[in-house]
Amino acid sequence: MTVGIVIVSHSPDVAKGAADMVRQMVGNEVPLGFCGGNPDGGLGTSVEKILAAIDAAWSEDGIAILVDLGGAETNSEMAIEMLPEERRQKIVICNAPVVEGAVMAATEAWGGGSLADVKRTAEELSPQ
Amino acid sequence: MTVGIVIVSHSPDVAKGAADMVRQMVGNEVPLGFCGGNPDGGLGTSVEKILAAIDAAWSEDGIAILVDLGGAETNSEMAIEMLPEERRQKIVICNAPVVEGAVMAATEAWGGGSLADVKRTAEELSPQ
Amino acid sequence: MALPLETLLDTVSARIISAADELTALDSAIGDADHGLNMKRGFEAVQADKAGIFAKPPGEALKAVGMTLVMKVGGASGPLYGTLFMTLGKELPENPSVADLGRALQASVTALKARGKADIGNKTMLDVLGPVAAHLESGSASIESVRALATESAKATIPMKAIRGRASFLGDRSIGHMDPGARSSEIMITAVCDVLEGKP
Amino acid sequence: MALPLETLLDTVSARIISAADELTALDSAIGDADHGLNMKRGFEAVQADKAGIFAKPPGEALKAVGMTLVMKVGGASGPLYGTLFMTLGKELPENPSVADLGRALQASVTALKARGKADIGNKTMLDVLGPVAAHLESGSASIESVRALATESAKATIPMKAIRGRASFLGDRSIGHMDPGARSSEIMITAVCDVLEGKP
Ligand SMILES: Nc1ncnc2c1ncn2[C@@H]1O[C@H](COP(=O)(O)OP(=O)(O)O)[C@@H](O)[C@H]1O
Ligand SMILES: Nc1ncnc2c1ncn2[C@@H]1O[C@H](COP(=O)(O)OP(=O)(O)O)[C@@H](O)[C@H]1O
Ligand SMILES: [Mg+2]
Ligand SMILES: [Mg+2]
Ligand SMILES: [Mg+2]
Ligand SMILES: [Mg+2]
Repeated sequence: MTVGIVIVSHSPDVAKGAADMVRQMVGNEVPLGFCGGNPDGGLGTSVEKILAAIDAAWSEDGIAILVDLGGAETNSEMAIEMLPEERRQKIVICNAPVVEGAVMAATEAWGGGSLADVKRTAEELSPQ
Repeated sequence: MTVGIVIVSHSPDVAKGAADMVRQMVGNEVPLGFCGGNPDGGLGTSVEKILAAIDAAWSEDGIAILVDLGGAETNSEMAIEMLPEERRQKIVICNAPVVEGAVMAATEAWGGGSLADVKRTAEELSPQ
Repeated sequence: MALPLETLLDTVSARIISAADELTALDSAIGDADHGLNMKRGFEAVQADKAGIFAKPPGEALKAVGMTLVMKVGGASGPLYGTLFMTLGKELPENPSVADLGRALQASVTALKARGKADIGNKTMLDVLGPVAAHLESGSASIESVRALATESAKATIPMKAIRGRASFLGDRSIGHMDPGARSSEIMITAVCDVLEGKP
Repeated sequence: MALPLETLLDTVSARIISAADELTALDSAIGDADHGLNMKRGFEAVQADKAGIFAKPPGEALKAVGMTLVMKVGGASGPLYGTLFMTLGKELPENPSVADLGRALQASVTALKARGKADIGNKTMLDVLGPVAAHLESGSASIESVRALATESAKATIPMKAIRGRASFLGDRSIGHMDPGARSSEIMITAVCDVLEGKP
């Protein structure tokens, strides 16, 4: 069992840096996708990029998405709704900070935690 | 009254991206410093870089530091202790996520909040 | 009435695109200074896609507009306005009465509330779209009254405290500024009124 | 006894630097795979700075070692070991007895607990440094017993659940692995024992 992790930030740099931190912690054993920036590359988020990141991290054990602020969440929800039902039900958005939550979630996923475990870990252990 | 904001991440990319997000929200009116990476530039933090970031963001109204994980906090505390007493007492480390907390803290600082207001805003409003 | 969809869309697009700086300035006061840029990106993409969009029947065309906004806007307003257009496309009958317009807009408002986890009074686009939908549904709406209500509702966001979106980070300091999304909604509704009145 | 500070520091540095891969591997299992890299960076900087460090009297030299570690390690272990050396520099008298060594190390452990907001039993370097300090203070310590205790204490972190540091993110899964900081502490203490026994 290895849940995949998706990082969605307004900033491409934040997304990349958080992904580096995840990789440092769990290596390549956890499926990971990340994206940041609006469709033009400026600060914002893009449904298309989010869909690609979900695809890159896809795991049948589920996907935990970490987002930063408002639009990242709304756009991630929109992206999820565009997926077929059998994928949709395997994706959760964590109510956790994007960087700290991604590291926590990935650590739990690496240890073999279920999607619910991964979400709970990100939401509980992250600094408030 | 404008409190300064300092962002300390293990990742130079996260620090830069979070700073971009802060700038997008509050422009150049809030003193801002940021750093990431160990003394060699790899993932980690550096007391020297933290001291430089505090210096860059210095405001007599105070400095709120946002950190990501463990070592970023320990190294920030160490950096603060190395400063003269009159600076030290004007610096707080927020118990808040680095990206979301930085945006929240900077927004409050921009609005003229005190150091205590800035810290409280970052800690209360940030997703948990 | 048969809706002149293409003219409506062209006018809405043109008005939003030329108001981009104003919308961005509003967002700069209480947000991240990108609402105009976002909306411009979205409606430019809609215009670029016009041939594909109007190859479809009206309902599908509206859904395609919504999908383009979802994919291109890049801010919270993308999924929100996208949901608005997609719901309109689903709900509007072929030759809608004013009451049909009201019902469809009301359905959009409901979908938008769910999408944004928001409600009327939160200082968002909902504070324009909600009252206008209710007014259309009431049966007593005229083009004049709709236009006036949209303008008045956008203005009414000025004293509100933001509860949703970036402006909510400002807390009480969000008071005293018009919500950028409320203003873009006002612009779109005004554009529709102007077209229906024959003055685009 | 007069401490052969320079030999001690050279041996500690050499042992840590040559154990870098092992320490990183331990950190890879329950952390971010950088403890060896961090410690190597720190002690290479100490070695590079040796002339400056040993131009100072012993207490100041130890403080300078601590400061170099603080500035160069780049991980949580930097301020922690930095605090250890700085406290030793402050607390150690000129020609310390074994009890003096114990008292100074105990003071370092206290400072380290405060710095890390940690305690004995959290699966950290404290689980080696704490017992060794207590044993030295007890008055019954021999080089042999100190060395054995350090090794045993590092091993005793294997069944512990991490409460502090990165390994705490793993929760129960941190059980079954030796703490990298406990191992680096064991290596340093063993190095000191070896030097004092005349076999560096
Ligand atoms: N959760 C929400 N519910 C309803 N409307 C919202 C919400 N978040 C933002 N809005 C609307 O979107 C507008 C901001 O859009 P925009 O600036 O394009 O996106 P972003 O906030 O992601 O930068 C706001 O002025 C508000 O009207
Ligand atoms: N809060 C703490 N209190 C005490 N020791 C700690 C703490 N955090 C980490 N450590 C020690 O530091 C070691 C990790 O050091 P290192 O890998 O160099 O730093 P980082 O954890 O920042 O990557 C751990 O194995 C543990 O012994
Ligand atoms: Mg905006
Ligand atoms: Mg935005
Ligand atoms: Mg480490
Ligand atoms: Mg590290």
